Amino acid sequence: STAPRPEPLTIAAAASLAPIFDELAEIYEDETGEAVIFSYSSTGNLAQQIRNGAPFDIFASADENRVDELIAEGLLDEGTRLAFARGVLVLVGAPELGLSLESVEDLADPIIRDVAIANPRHAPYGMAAAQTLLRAGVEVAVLPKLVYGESVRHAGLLVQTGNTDAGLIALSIAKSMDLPSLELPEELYDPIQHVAAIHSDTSQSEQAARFLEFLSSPEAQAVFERSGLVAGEG
Amino acid sequence: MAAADFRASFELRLPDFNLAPRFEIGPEMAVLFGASGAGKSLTLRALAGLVRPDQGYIRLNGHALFDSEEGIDLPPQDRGVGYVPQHYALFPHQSIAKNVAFGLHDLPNAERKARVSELLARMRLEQLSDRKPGEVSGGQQQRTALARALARRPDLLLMDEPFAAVEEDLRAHLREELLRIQKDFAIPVLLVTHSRAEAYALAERLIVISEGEIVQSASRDDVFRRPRTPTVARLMGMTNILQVKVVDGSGTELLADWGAFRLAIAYSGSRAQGSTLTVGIRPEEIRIAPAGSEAQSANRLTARLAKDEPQGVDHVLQFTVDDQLLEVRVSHPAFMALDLSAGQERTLRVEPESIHVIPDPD
Amino acid sequence: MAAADFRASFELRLPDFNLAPRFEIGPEMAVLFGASGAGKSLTLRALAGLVRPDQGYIRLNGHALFDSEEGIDLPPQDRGVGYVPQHYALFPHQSIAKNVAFGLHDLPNAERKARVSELLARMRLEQLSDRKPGEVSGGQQQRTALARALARRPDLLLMDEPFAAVEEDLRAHLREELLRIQKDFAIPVLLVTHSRAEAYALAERLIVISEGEIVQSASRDDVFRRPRTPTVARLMGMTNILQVKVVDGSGTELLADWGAFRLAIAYSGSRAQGSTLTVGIRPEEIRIAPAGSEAQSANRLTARLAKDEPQGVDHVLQFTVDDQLLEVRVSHPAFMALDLSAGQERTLRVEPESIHVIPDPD
Amino acid sequence: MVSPLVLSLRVAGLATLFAVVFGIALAALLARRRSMAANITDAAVTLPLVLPPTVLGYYLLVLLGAQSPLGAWLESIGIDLVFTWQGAVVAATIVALPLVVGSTRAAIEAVDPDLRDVARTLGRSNTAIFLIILLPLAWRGLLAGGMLAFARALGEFGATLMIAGNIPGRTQTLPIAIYDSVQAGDLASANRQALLLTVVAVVLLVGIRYLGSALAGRNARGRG
Amino acid sequence: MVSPLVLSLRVAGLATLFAVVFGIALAALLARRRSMAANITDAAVTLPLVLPPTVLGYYLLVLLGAQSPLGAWLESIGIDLVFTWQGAVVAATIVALPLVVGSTRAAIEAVDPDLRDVARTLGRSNTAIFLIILLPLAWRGLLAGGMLAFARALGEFGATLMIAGNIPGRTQTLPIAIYDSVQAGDLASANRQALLLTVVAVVLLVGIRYLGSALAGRNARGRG
Ligand SMILES: Nc1ncnc2c1ncn2[C@@H]1O[C@H](COP(=O)(O)OP(=O)(O)OP(=O)(O)O)[C@@H](O)[C@H]1O
Ligand SMILES: Nc1ncnc2c1ncn2[C@@H]1O[C@H](COP(=O)(O)OP(=O)(O)OP(=O)(O)O)[C@@H](O)[C@H]1O
Ligand SMILES: [Mg+2]
Ligand SMILES: [Mg+2]
Repeated sequence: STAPRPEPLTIAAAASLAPIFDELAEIYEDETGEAVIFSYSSTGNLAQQIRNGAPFDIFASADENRVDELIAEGLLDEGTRLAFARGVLVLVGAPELGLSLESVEDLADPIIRDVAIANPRHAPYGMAAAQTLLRAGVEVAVLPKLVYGESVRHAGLLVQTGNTDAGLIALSIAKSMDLPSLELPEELYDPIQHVAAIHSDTSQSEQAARFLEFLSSPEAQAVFERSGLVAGEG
Repeated sequence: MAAADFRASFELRLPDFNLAPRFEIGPEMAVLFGASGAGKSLTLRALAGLVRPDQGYIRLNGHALFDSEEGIDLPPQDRGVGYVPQHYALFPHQSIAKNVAFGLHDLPNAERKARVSELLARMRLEQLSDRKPGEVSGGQQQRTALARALARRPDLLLMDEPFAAVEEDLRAHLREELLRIQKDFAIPVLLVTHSRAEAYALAERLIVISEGEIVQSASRDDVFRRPRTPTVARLMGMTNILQVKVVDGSGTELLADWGAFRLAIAYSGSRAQGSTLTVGIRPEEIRIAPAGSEAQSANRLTARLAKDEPQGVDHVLQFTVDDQLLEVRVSHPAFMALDLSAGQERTLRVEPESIHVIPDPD
Repeated sequence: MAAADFRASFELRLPDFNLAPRFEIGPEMAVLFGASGAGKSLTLRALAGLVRPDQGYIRLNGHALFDSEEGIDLPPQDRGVGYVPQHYALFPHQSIAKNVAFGLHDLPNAERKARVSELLARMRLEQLSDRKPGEVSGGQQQRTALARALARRPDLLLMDEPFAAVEEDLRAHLREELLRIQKDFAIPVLLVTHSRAEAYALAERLIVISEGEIVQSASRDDVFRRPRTPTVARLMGMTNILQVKVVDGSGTELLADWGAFRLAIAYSGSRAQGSTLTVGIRPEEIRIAPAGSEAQSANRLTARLAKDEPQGVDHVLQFTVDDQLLEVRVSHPAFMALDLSAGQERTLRVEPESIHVIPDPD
Repeated sequence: MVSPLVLSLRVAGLATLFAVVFGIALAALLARRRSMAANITDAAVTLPLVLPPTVLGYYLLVLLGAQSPLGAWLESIGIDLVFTWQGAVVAATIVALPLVVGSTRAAIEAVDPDLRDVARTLGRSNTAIFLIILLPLAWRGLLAGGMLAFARALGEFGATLMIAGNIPGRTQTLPIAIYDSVQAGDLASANRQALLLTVVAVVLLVGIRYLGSALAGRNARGRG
Repeated sequence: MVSPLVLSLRVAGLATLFAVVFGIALAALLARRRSMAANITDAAVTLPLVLPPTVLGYYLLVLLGAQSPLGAWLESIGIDLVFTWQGAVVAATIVALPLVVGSTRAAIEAVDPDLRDVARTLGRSNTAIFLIILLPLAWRGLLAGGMLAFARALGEFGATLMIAGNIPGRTQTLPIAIYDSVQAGDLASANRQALLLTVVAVVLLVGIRYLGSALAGRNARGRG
């Protein structure tokens, strides 16, 4: 239960969205004069925090299942559910390796010793990476090479620092790390929907709704595209 | 019988030790004497309330300090018992004066100061009142610990081996001081030692403890002269404990046989003929006759020297009599005069008064 | 001049203390004497190599232990110097024997054992070899520390206040022992004390330190009888330091005026008439004439009793002579006989031999 | 809006204070005790060291959150620990506590037990004995524990992130800000902030050491 | 495949061993030193306590990773720390180190400095003096430090996750498994694993305490 506060909107956002939302916040503030504050953490943490009374007005997740769970529990308002963007899974190789990875099947090549993905147990990009390997039929060859990052950013970091030869990560991360990347066919993984919803108990539902509206605006969508996300389903 | 000021009778069971002392003492200097590990320190700690007996009672001037039946167990704070542990345990970061004042927190300021000054003066510590315990001598430390314990005017004073860290040369002096203090305060003082010489020098009442039990508690002379059991006898230095068979128990002297030898024993009681008797003889009360003396009359034994052990200024000689051992102690000049060497046979002589009947065999 | 065995001349600057001792000693018992805070302990620590002087040298038997110019600074390990700090610093968790053996690690096993046995025997510690330091007396601890320091056969022995933790009654005995050890080992021993009595009892050479500097270093009697400066004089117990004006410096006795009074002073040198001279008089060398005596001839002063301070078995009396103070010490019986009370006037007398000329004013 | 540095210092300062006070009390209770209850308490105090801070934070969140009876009660009396800097203090106190207890307890146990025993026969309460005798003689261990606690509280992040969240200006301590920068891919900021944290920690730790030795040394000089 | 529990015990055991050995050495170097170098070393050792483990892990990853000269050199001599349980040992050792140094240093400094000084005049090396005199007299502090270190190493998670990754059967320690379960919302597993970790930690810590007191007490009984 959040007490009424004349304070800025507080948005719980998946850590992988951090650089993108920081940019959006500036535009939004310029436009509306309303400040927003983000509390970034892993999706799992944020979900637990909301369950235990966190005073967030909006939950923006890279994992639609978590949002739906919280909607089912009555903590988020179903009517406000908004899929605002979609994640793109890419294949990256360690920069100094000089390999040109052309498909996910290349990961089976013995020259690739290890592959970083986010932990499929709780990170949506990890789940997508696992699906990809399975659907491409290389899971048997690649499974022993897998290294799980704590988050998709950690997986990217492992590739960027040369500690793994390759990785399956988010396009947004690859862009922010200047890693050359190869987009993978969409049919290899279920869509990585980024979903937001407003907290049922928020005292600032009007401002919150305004922010969600802004997420669907062409300006915001342009930022998403530039950062490596695909525009939401609307 | 006049009520004793202090009585204790309790049992305390530890994993591999059982302590069950039982004794009473009046306003006197009592010494708890026993071998290392006999339970002396543990007894003091139980009396002070620092360890809890399993059952029994401890009563001081009619009040129970501990009573398992009545469910009484006063904490050390409320016992009114002064305690001086073995190494004094002075508070190293506090001055001598603060150490003494430590237990006087509940007195008004002026009274506390007066009490501390009085005690420091009594113990000749005034000059040192601002020094730390580490900066004064062992004897001064001991006096500080005593002053600290006496400051609260306890009804009983317990001291554990108070002379262990003090020079031999100083001990006689400190013992006198302690005896004077006991008289002045007129409270029971129970002092622990494992030194026979110290026990002898200090004790009015001597309480002998062995393996956790009090084996004798009586006046010092009683215990030294009439040890009740062979254990006490040995602790009191009667190293020769013999089993003899009564031949004639009716006369003024008791006649008994020890192996081939007949002994006359000064003994006022009577014993049935043929019964077995335990007697003790101090090694220094056996005389060695010069070479060539006869060995026929009573209280003369023929013995062969088995071993010679110099001990300080004395010699402790081990003689075999038939297949039994007798220990004899002679001074170094006497030993030289006797011109003894191992394997030689000599006649030993013991006065009937030097053979002590020990009433209760262990 | 025969080369001394040990010479030191160095400077050590601390935030609020400047130590700059300079002295030499032979294979003798030297005492470093000074007030609390004069720098005695610090000097020993510098000699042992535990603190590093800023400049100067320390030389033992011709070898430099420290020399700032030559860039030499041997670590304590390599100095061959035995050190006994103030509270002995015995290793509390190791037995007496292990303490003594600590510095003998580089000897073969058998030799090490022999050396330890020899030292324990010499110090009468054999019986205690397995005890921990906490379980033996202060004197025994001192002997252990000495044995430990001597075990390595050092070329110099340093001891810091070795009798502080020992009973007054025992000190005389231990001092003798120490003097004997010094003679046996025939090495320089430098011992620190702030007790005048101790310095007197022990010193062959007496080195007086004040505010970090050596103010006099000479034979004990020289220092006690002929203090070189007022500071030394005061430290040696000459509490009366007077400024007098020479009237006639040509005779066998020097005549000088102190205020209204004329003093005859036993002095072999000569001093110019009208010059100022510093003299010292011990308080116990001033006599008090009985009431009613005359006060005209030389070395008689009329004085008024200002204060009476009992000190142990003596009385220290403060007299005013004109507006100056004179301290006089008399024994308790003499004091009673004099029947003195504050405000009374008396005649004081000093022999010419009791007035000591102090050559160098501070 | 409070800067992460100021917030960190406030949280770590208060947490150290609480950890030292409770830690001393716990060390006093546990020293030389061999009872079952003492063992369990000891273990319970050590747990915050063993459990991953995030997990600890999760349990704290559940325990103190709005849905728990305790959390509800606290809220009813006006104490709001979840998503406030006060919550960060609670988290930091709990993680720092075992460090104080561990080293203080060891230092107290190193004090000759006879001192305590004698003091008891002299009529003083256990509290007085602890404060006048044991603690002054154990000051080095206490100082070490306090320093470890302060460092740990200053760096606390996992449990804090969970219970207090990552709200800039309200609950974003310096370590959380560093996490944030790393998440945002802004490694330059992260390095800068980590350097700031490091420098502040070093300066303060050296300061605590000097101050602590000076203060404690004065009270319990002896020959220590 | 190694179970998380076994892996945790192996990592924590080795890390404690290393932390104790290095920690003792560092405590020896730092005790009673007031020099600039000592202060900097002291601060450097304390840093793992101040920096969030994740950040620390990130720096370790960069320092020891394949692209760093150090990492390349280590790899050339066959030591692979990234994504191996050996890497987890390195991370746990580093985070546990300050706990050993802190409390051991305090205990060593509590030993009468005259003992060390005298020992030096007796010709023994500083190492011998440290091992024969100082350490036995400081055993309680060392034991406390060792216990804190073991607990911390057992619970280490943030830095380990960064450098050793989260590879089930290879580098997934128990704390990482718990974290995993909490993130995945599988609270039942998390609770089960946390309970296991707790019980193991409690049993082992109580064991270390008994064993440590017994062993150390034998060597350095005195009156302590
Ligand atoms: N706290 C304890 N736990 C277990 N056993 C103990 C304890 N305290 C003492 N004991 C045992 O009790 C017995 C008696 O010990 P105590 O210290 O009373 O002996 P003592 O007569 O004082 O000997 P000493 O002359 O050597 O001081 C010993 O066997 C000892 O091991
Ligand atoms: N390590 C140090 N740092 C700073 N000052 C010191 C140090 N050691 C000693 N001093 C100062 O040096 C002076 C001489 O000290 P020292 O211990 O040598 O005196 P002492 O003559 O031995 O006195 P005492 O008779 O009281 O033992 C004192 O003023 C003391 O404060
Ligand atoms: Mg005992
Ligand atoms: Mg000194």
